[in-house]
Amino acid sequence: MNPENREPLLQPALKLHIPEPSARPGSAPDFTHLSFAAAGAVRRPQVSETARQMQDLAFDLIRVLDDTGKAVGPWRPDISAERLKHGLRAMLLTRAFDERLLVSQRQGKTSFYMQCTGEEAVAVAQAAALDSTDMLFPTYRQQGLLIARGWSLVDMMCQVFSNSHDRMKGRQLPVFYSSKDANFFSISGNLGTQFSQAVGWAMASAYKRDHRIASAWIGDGATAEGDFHYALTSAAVYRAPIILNVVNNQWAISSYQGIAGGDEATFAARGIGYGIPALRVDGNDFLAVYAVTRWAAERARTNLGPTLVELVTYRAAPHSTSDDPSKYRPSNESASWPLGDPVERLKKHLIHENAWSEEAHVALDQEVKEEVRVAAKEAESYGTLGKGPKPDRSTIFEDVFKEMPWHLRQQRDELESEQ
Amino acid sequence: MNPENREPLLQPALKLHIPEPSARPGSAPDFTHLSFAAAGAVRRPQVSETARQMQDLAFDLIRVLDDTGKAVGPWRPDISAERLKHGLRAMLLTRAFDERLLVSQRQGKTSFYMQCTGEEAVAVAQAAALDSTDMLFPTYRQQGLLIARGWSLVDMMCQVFSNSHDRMKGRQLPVFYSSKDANFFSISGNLGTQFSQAVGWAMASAYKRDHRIASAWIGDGATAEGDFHYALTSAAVYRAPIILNVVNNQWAISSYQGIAGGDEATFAARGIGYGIPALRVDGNDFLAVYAVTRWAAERARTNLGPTLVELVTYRAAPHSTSDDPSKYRPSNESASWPLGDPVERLKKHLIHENAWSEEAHVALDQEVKEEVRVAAKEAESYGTLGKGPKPDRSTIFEDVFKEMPWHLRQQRDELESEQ
Amino acid sequence: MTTMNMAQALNSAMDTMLARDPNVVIFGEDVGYFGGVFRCTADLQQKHGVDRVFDTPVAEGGILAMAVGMGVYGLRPVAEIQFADYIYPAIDQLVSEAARLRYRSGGEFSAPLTVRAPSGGGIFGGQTHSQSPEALFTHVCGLKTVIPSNPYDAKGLLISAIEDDDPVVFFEPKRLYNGPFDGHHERPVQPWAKYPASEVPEGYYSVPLGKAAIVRRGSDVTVVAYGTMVHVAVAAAEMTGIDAEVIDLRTLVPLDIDTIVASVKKTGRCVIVHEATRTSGFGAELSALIQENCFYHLESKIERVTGWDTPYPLAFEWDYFPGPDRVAKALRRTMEP
Amino acid sequence: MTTMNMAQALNSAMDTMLARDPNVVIFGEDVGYFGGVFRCTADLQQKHGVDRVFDTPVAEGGILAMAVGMGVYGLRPVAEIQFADYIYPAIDQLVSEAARLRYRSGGEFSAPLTVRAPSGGGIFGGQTHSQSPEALFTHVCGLKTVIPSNPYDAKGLLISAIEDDDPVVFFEPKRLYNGPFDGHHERPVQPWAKYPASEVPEGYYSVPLGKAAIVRRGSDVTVVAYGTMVHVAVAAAEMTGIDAEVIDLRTLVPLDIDTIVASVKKTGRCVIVHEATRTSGFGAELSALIQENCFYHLESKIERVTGWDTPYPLAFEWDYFPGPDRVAKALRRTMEP
Ligand SMILES: Cc1ncc(C[n+]2csc(CCOP(=O)(O)OP(=O)(O)O)c2C)c(N)n1
Ligand SMILES: Cc1ncc(C[n+]2csc(CCOP(=O)(O)OP(=O)(O)O)c2C)c(N)n1
Ligand SMILES: [Mg+2]
Ligand SMILES: [Mg+2]
Repeated sequence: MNPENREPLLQPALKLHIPEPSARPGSAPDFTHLSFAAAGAVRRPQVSETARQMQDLAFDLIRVLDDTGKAVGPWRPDISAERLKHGLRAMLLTRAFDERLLVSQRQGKTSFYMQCTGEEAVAVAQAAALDSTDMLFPTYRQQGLLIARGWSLVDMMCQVFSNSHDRMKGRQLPVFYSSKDANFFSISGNLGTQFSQAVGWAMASAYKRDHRIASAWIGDGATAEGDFHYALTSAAVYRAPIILNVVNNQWAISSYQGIAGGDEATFAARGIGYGIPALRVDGNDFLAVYAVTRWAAERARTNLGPTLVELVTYRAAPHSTSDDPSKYRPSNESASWPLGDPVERLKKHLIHENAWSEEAHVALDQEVKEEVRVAAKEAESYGTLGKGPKPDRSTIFEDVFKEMPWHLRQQRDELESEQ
Repeated sequence: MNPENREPLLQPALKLHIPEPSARPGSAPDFTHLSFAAAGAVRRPQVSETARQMQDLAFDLIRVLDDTGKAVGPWRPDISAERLKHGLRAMLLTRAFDERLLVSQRQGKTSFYMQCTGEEAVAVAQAAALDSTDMLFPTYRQQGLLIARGWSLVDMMCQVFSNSHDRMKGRQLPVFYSSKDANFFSISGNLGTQFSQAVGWAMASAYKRDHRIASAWIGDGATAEGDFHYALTSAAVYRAPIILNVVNNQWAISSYQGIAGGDEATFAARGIGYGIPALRVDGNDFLAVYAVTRWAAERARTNLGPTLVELVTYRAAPHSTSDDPSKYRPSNESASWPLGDPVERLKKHLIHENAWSEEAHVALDQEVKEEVRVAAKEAESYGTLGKGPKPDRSTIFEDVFKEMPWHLRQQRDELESEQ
Repeated sequence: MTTMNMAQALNSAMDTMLARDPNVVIFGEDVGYFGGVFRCTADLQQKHGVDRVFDTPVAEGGILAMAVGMGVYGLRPVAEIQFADYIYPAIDQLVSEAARLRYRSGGEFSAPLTVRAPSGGGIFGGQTHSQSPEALFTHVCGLKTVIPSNPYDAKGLLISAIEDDDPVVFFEPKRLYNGPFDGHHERPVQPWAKYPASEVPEGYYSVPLGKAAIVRRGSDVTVVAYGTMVHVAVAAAEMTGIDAEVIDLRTLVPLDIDTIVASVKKTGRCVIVHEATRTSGFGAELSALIQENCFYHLESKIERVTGWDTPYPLAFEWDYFPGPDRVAKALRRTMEP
Repeated sequence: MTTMNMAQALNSAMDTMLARDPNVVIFGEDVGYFGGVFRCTADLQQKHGVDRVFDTPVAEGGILAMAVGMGVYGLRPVAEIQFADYIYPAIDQLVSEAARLRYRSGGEFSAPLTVRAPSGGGIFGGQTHSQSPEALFTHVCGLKTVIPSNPYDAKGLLISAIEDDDPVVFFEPKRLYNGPFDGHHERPVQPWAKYPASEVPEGYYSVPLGKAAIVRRGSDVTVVAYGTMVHVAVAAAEMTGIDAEVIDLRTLVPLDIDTIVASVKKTGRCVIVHEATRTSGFGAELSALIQENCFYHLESKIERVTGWDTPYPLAFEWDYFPGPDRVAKALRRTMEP
């Protein structure tokens, strides 16, 4: 051994640090760690600014709507009241859809459901900011993308009910939608995998001299997966035309965002080390989300490469119908979330702009609920889980391969012989 | 579809970017992209400074030795000439060891060898800065750690020769050393895996209220593996007592560091997104490497958590004996490396300090070569690959499990029956 | 003795080992404060401290890397992978590292970790919450693979796994957490409390790895099964009236070959049952071994009853699941000649 | 027709497909400018452009994720994993994504990628450059697994793999790149040029997936092999004088069961040979299938000759490798009764 190596200094012993959230059931919610500047306070760089020059933005929080509902500051987007009302409608529709299917789950019409309550602005404003031909690589919590793209609610419900009209033939877990026509990629049960795949898609689009860009989403928890790192590395190296969105809704099932590293740095800051421009945005501020997404899309579309966007929001609902958040967080934590509710905030803005009213809002709310009700009736007529029509069971053996090989044909016959 | 979604703007088509190194065979080496400040110019923060406050250091390059061999600036370490000479000796010994075993490989005494030429300061200065009880998780290019810790050259050579004295019983690829007694973790063929394991070890040390810290190494290329991300995430979350070293020697076999993302940001900058303090250091400057490692070790030992260190160096030799770098980089690129040779620079410093001389250097060089020669003679007497004594072949079935299960005993008997 | 379901028995195993050995630490996604999505680590953090039972980032590869490093230090880490379906990102650390460490270091280093993961279907989990990937791990030399079928075994085997000096992959058939399941999904769920195997000592005991159990003695045909399928096999035997000897493997590697061979030599017939997909499933290895060891004793061909070679389809769970009818058919076919 | 070794034939397959189909792109570690550590992509970047043949970060998971995304777009990505031993970090993208995409999306999306990886030992690669992990992939429904044994097949099968609409894992026995290898390691290496299978058309042709080849006709015993072991099996047959019929599987999934069954029904005896570790290797599946399909035709037990259930030990490569002596012994044992 090296004779010159010193004895360990007389120092206090090491100690393992396990992060803990600011509040647990029984204590008061505490969001004092989440500090942010006033709406309008954060600068808006040129899209051509380098990642190095704009590192500050990874630690700030871009906000457009102030407490009075006014849109302020350099990020205030150029968007018509009509389009905002369209967004408000899609958010309300998403919420009504979630509410209805939650009830369906309780009624046993499906085995499982996942809401996005409180996070509707993420999907809906981002859908509004993208072209309909852009390719989306979502998680299970961006049903708002499909709804904002005007996709058929009935079709979505048929998937949730695993019924005879389910295009996924009863195979997938409820809410794992897929729609090639809507440029909405098949949702995977395996967290994070879509994030890195999306970069491959974007590279292909660039390789083919296409104009379409990709947009991918991942949760705060899932950023810890290898795929997050693969995505950032390859997006940076090949300057892929993609928007990489981290939806930081504070929770990954029962683990708060500190378990994913969120107490040590923001998730947007992850971009810095790869030289990827990163923006951090108030995810419950429809206008801010829209503006940031437009900015990132412009970068992608003009060959400036990827942008990492952290959307700061709050998962107001349980993780899924299998979850009970009262076991791990204060039951009133959602109400204390300092960035409010995205629907309420956009409504307030439109009213502030004299483009909306309480009455119109109530009417719209009823309209979307009715739309959902009608859709649900139709979808239920095609069957619900374990009741009514369902796909043909011989489809079990289809689509494993493009052409069914002998061993699957044999197994299909075996099953068929069971009457 | 959303009726309000716009047509794609009339913009130039997307285009896929594939990074290219600054020079290929046939063209002149070009390191103009590697810009750095003068020795002594980079500030030295308190170990308690936050990651956020010291982001600038991830983009700078800490250097202590100036062109005249003088040690300058705030990072100038407090280290005796004796200890520096000890380091110089270990670097020379490492180089002599590499040279000798390269010849052995050409002579067929082993199937494979890997040199660390030009990178000796990384391992040797870091070994000097750590306590001998600290646990090392190296790659195949830190043989200097073992040599600096005074480990037996004969033992190392026996591993390379897969002979009867090989503690790894002829199982491992040459140079994949392992030494529990030297606190040097078993080298894996799978890139990156040790980096994340090291964090687990460090967490265990903290959990047990130990004083020992961990230090792990990874190459620029291997930073792209998921394990790099796992390591940074868990080190940040649990504030593990560890030094996470990225050895940026510019190449990963034939891929230059831009393929790993090095053109977009420094590798040190990866730390920023996890809230891990990051330092970037001239890896060929023994004093700078020593100083930076001491600083990081102090953080780890005082429960301040992990530090990410990027060591900027150059892989002067081929990747391994299976490689021919003239196929992918200018043959004189090594000579143009702006940060020089670590041995020459430390020698110059010691001469500048009047603690060393050309004659002493020549004598030392001969001394270490003789030491290597004697060791090689002894090691060869225990056998070389395919010649002379080797481990017993029934050992093939040992150590798969702690106790040999029936199926391995049966297979052992089967082999034994083959005469 | 207390009555425990399988989740409670597993919890008790970990509780016992945390109390016995300060080197035992337990971690995984949601296992800390919350106690795990299947409640297997409920209250352990509260009882033993946050640094002994804690949440991890959602990174299976990182979790097992951490476990390897801790094992190298000298701890006995017990890592949970939330669903067996999510073990794939961690396979490199298991196959290339945990399984190879002792060998490649000439015995100097090892990673005595235990990986727990709920596996199997029957809970409407769809293709990413229903998989039985055990066969993959049985192909990896250096790993032990364990699958319990009841609370008593679950606790005793998990304690053995934690104490074992080699890395152990421990799959928990999630359909069995609350009660035994014989595949008659149309019948009401029976709680474990009604079965003797739910009588579990509160303290320390162990069930050795590598030892199968004969859960039903018989002379007509040998049924080799593990996990949930043990209960299905017994149900099929009862249904058919065929006097089947049912072997519960408990450990897949190292396999209790003697018990299997003795039984097949006695019965001359064999049906292998598993829920995993058929091709290259562990049933293939069992079939090959039995054929090799009992060739002259076999009176009819060895049958495999398994999941189909497709993903586990949510709405067709019971068409997929190799239930008692399918096993019964195979038993009858085997008895035919 | 030109004379090609296997590396050249694979290169020619990619060259041909790059020229035929603008949607073909090729990438992996060191495959671009350098042309791959085994030279299989030599000159392809120079010929077809940097955006069609390029280097990737050292991240196997990232490489296959990229390939899945590109496949979804409509490209036909061909990804190289530098050694089969390094495919583990990418297994999640293969198993959970590429293999499942068509199924889970009801046929809407698919990932028609080809993963090439050199596998097998015999080159002093030690345990991390010698593995044959093919069995793992055969257990994953939705993946095709291909292993060629000679230059002609290699090119034709690789072209079929690239054109196939399903994900294909394509293992290249690295010991065969430069010449056939029958396990007689003490003899000088014979270049491919001396063998008819090195006669390879320069342009486009294909060898269908799922079709085995009978490389030696015989009536005494059937030997089922693939990759390097095909040559070993033939050598063993010659050594023993036993009139063995040697089947080269070429594709493991989907398997050419008809060719195997017809042969075993004819010979009544069977030896299965692979280099991979024995337990749960693909030989187990073959043994099970043959036993299930040919039970009444078998005159002696089916033998497996395989690598040991240990890592591949560098200094004992030839004690590990299942060479012609070991196969010959099994052939003789099989003929005994
Ligand atoms: C690879 C993998 N590991 C674990 C899980 C189990 N799981 C499902 S959701 C979830 C939490 C994800 O949290 P986050 O990424 O923050 O997304 P959120 O649910 O908050 O939208 C976990 C651990 C999984 N689906 N896939
Ligand atoms: C998981 C894995 N993938 C690929 C390889 C093959 N490989 C060996 S070394 C190497 C390059 C590594 O480069 P770097 O990390 O920069 O280290 P350096 O050799 O420069 O020290 C590659 C790709 C491997 N050993 N392991
Ligand atoms: Mg979340
Ligand atoms: Mg390197």
